[in-house]
Amino acid sequence: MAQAAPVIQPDLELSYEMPEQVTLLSDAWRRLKRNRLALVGAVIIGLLFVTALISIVWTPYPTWLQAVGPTYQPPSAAHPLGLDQAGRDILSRIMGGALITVQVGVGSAIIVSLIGIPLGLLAGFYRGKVDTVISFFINIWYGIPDLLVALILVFVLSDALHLIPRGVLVIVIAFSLTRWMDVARLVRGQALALREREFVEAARMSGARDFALLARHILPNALGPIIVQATFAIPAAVLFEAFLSFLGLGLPSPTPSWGAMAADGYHGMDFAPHIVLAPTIALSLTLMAFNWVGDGLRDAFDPRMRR
Amino acid sequence: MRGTLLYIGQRLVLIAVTTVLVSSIVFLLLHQIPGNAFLNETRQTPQALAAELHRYGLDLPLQNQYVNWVQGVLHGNLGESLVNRQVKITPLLVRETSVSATVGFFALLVTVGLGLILGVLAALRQNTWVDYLASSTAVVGYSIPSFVIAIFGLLVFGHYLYLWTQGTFYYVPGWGKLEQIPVPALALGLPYASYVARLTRASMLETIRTDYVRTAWAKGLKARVVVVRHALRNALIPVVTILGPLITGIITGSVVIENIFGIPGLGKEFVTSILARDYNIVIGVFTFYAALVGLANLTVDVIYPILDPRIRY
Amino acid sequence: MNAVDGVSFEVDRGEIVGIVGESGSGKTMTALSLLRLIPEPGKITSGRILYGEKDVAQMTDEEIREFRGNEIAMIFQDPMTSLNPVLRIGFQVEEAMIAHQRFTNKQAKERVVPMLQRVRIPAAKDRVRDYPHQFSGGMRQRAMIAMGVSNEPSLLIADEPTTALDVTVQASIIELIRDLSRELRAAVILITHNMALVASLCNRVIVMYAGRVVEEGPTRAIFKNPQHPYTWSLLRSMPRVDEKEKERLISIKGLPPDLGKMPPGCKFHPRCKFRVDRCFTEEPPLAEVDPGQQARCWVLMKNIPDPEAQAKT
Amino acid sequence: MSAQAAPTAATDPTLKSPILRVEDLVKYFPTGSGLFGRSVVHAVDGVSLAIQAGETLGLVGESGCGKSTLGRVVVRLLPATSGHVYFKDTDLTKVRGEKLRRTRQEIQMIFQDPYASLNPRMTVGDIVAEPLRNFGVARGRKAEQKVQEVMRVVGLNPNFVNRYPHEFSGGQRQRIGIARALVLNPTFIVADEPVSALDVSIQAQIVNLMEDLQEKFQLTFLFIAHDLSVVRHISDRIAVMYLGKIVEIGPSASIRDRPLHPYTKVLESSVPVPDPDIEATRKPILLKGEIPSPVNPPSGCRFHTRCPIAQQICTDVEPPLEMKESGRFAACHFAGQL
Repeated sequence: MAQAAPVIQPDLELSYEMPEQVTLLSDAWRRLKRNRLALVGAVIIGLLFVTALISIVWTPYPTWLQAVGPTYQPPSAAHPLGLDQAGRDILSRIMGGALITVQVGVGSAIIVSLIGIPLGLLAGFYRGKVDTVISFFINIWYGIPDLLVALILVFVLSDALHLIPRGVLVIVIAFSLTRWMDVARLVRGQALALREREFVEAARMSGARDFALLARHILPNALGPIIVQATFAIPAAVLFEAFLSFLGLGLPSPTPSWGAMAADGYHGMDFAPHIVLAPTIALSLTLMAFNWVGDGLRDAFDPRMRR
Repeated sequence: MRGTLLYIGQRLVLIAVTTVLVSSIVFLLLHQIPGNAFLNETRQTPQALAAELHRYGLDLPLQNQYVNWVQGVLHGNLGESLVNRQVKITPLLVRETSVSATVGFFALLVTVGLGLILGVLAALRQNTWVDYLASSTAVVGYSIPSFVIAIFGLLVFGHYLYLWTQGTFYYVPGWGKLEQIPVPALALGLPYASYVARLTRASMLETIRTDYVRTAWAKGLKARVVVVRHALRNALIPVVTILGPLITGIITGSVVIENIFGIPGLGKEFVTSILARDYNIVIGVFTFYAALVGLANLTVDVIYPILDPRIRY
Repeated sequence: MNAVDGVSFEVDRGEIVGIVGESGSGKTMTALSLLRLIPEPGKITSGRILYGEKDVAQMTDEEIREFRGNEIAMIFQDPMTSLNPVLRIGFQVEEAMIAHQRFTNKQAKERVVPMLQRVRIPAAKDRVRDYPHQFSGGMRQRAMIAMGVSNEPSLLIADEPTTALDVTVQASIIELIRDLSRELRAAVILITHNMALVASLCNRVIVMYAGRVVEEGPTRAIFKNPQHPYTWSLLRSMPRVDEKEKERLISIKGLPPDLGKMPPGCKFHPRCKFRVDRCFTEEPPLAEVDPGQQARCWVLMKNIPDPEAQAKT
Repeated sequence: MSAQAAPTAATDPTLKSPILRVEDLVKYFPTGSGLFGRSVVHAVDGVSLAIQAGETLGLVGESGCGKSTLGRVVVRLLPATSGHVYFKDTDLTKVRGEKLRRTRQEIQMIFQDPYASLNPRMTVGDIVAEPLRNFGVARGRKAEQKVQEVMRVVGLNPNFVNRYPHEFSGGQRQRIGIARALVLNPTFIVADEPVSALDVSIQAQIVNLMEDLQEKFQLTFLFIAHDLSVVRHISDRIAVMYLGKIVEIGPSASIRDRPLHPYTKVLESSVPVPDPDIEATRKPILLKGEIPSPVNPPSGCRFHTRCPIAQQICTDVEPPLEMKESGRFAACHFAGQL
């Protein structure tokens, strides 16, 4: 073999057309757009946000103002959704409730992610003692009624200790303190699985430091499921607030929480059902919208789960 | 078999530890609160108050109170109500648990029964009107909170049904009669039934496309055998895994349902005693809930290997 | 899209025919269509599958059910996913026997162990009650084969039966298939990507590319005297374990075509080193080149002087 | 190092300039986190070998024999349980942290699964450029040029730098993986089953490419595969692994002509050849039983439970991997007798 070093003749495969360029995210977006239910959900969520924003500067009547007309008045031209047992304009209160819903939902999703993602990453990537501690919390929490703990937390933090005034903030905090485990568990599982994947090994071989491995390789690939989980945290938090307020343990009286409004109307249900109908329909629509978008996102990120 | 018993033993210990731990957190949280149920009573002499405090051990330092409480829990004694003096909490809660468990059981029946039937039907008749009907019901159903369903249930069964039938049929909220079970059980179970239906459908569609189902067809088995023995049996596995969280959800939901329907169970007691600041009962109810959730999860985990022989303890 | 286009071949009693091709060549689809097992939404749009006098494509559902596993049995590639994970091995074999009423339940039960012994599963008596996950890959494939031959079919289709297995296990599975086909006097269709396996087991070879048969003939002729450039290059692209001198492999440049974007003319022309102008526009027919040997090519290897030299440039 | 010491596979005297020496390498994995008693998988159990600069050593064995684990321990993707891996003069099992990271500039790896080994969220250009970026070798335009050059070398169209891995076929992805391994100009590359996930016609492309690259860049390969034909074709020397141990090492041609270890012989006899005339007479030696569990490997020679020529001594005494002929090592009491 006394030949000169061979000239490499690469098979450039230039004659083969590449398919049209698609990135994974744009592919997911395309799939999401084809999901009609998710689109309807997105429109409802859009309306909710717009309503919430408008309610900051304007509602037909102040949400707390009583006796703008006769109590229990059914829907009319002046008051499209009618008046409640204290003669408050229900439309205004639904609008105010939208703002609270958005605050509770989005706030909780953000805080849950902020706590859950780093802890999950640490536990899954480094394993060992960190993981043992975090997994211990996750496992314990898996076996208890977490929303009821959150309920007690709200009660203790605001009513009993007066640490945080009863309001959106305390609900978000109580919810997040008991629910970060969901996100942490998911991220931990993702990190555990991804760190064994060959492309992470390949990145290690490429000389990537731990931070680069986490930031460039593990987190971006876990992002899909994280977004889905965070999206589902929104309806969970909204439902939690409604649940608390319905029981009278949530937001205090004049606050236009949908849960509290349902509880208000519940006693006059047989003769003025509109009081209870408006908030419960608004609440159900909102939950549906978030769930649909969440499902749509899940299907979009994970085509395997697609129907 | 020995492995399984050992496993159950370990889990029971873990449940006991978790229960005490979580109740302890609640105990310590609630004991941070200044004041108690007694302070709200106006006509009380300082001497009488001191006597009462002493009787409940509330004059002791916190750590002593805690030790006493833990000892009590380990002996099954949760103390006495702070509001209704001299009422022993343990027997009270046991009684209430049986009420809650009845409703919960029927709700679970609705959840699993209805969910499975709808899910399987939808999968087998994929892309027909059966599928569309079942799927759209499910997709709406699982987003409606149980208390909303309860309110509508009350409106329909307690009010409109009364009007429509001139009072012949009328649903009376409360407890003690058989006909008082279905409406709350439905309200509690429907959202989760929708969830189970969706999961079953997806899982069924996945298993129908697996290699081993193809093998079953290739063997020349009858369609019914392929669907039930090969597809459904495997499709049930993921459904069983969510039963644990489902039961937790039903327990949480029962808190509000029992209040709406006036059912004298643990959930109603929970809310009443929080509002009345009867902390001993709150802690007690919580201890019960933690144990119930633990036991429910254990039951599911024990059923699991029967369905999936790959799992062994 | 046509995954398989205009494929015709016949298999005689007792014959072992190999269908070779790379992934996407349509070899598995061809095999599945013989039992009408094509996954949805695929379907057979035209053509006949004659089994004796009967046309499989025209059978009713009940007829095809009776036919599957009874007259034609199939063994799949991945023995892990092709066996139902939650049913015992013995039961899955038993079930195949009961399906066609050839055996009563009792007979079937008694035949399971001998059947497993026949496919050389050691300690078959103890292992009938095992689940698939307790079997090794090779043993699982034996169990699949036991299931396949339990009704003594006259045709056995083996779809990549050893691809998922180690080479020493592959050797024993191939021996087993050879012996069983002799004992049962059954025809075998072996579907594989491995040319060497075909050389060792088959009497006749069908080479598929892009959903078409490109060459067909007696094994010896195909290996010693391949006429289609694809067959010829494929044989020279595989390293041989008995290789004496290190020779550069002849690689086939580029990729097989996409189902959706078939090139015009001969489907192999974009990768072919011997193409002529006609290949670009006109698809050649499958024509006889030697008695019993057919090839789909305008050029044919016998018309090319010193192809090795030409291929290496 | 005394003059009398018998040569081991790690100190093979026929190798003039070994670049890598593996001595008594052991890798155990704990398994089953049961509360009572824990067992270990003996994945790699006392492996010694050496690789000559510029050669390809083929490592062949069946699934579960520990060949991939060995490859990963050698490049320190996994820590060793005990033993040494000397690369040039550094013991890779001892380095850690930043020093370990620096070794990646000289030692690279090509992975099995061209689908799993490329980050789906990164463009091909970023994937190939990542090693450059991590080591600060080249930035900006220079990095771009380097990436395009490497892509051309491995036969990829450099215009596709902005595409994502899923847009490529299996063979093309494997080329991307090779480009990433090459971009730092390493001297030693571990290739873990680089062609087993590919179609036959594509396998030849990649095998040819690797041969060309070796010649062009004077690379040393540890080529891990389960397919003896491919390993035979590409390797100068071959090591055969069974259940965590190397049973035979030697030049590829002499192993083909006369395998020393019974397992090698069995392996050789099991592989079919695409020639019906040879196949008509080839009689594979069929092994009895199943591969034992690496959790509980057999005593003595690990192959004795399935070996056609095993005797009592094989159960009792473990045969060492010793030099039977010049440059040929086998671990068998009855080497060459099957």
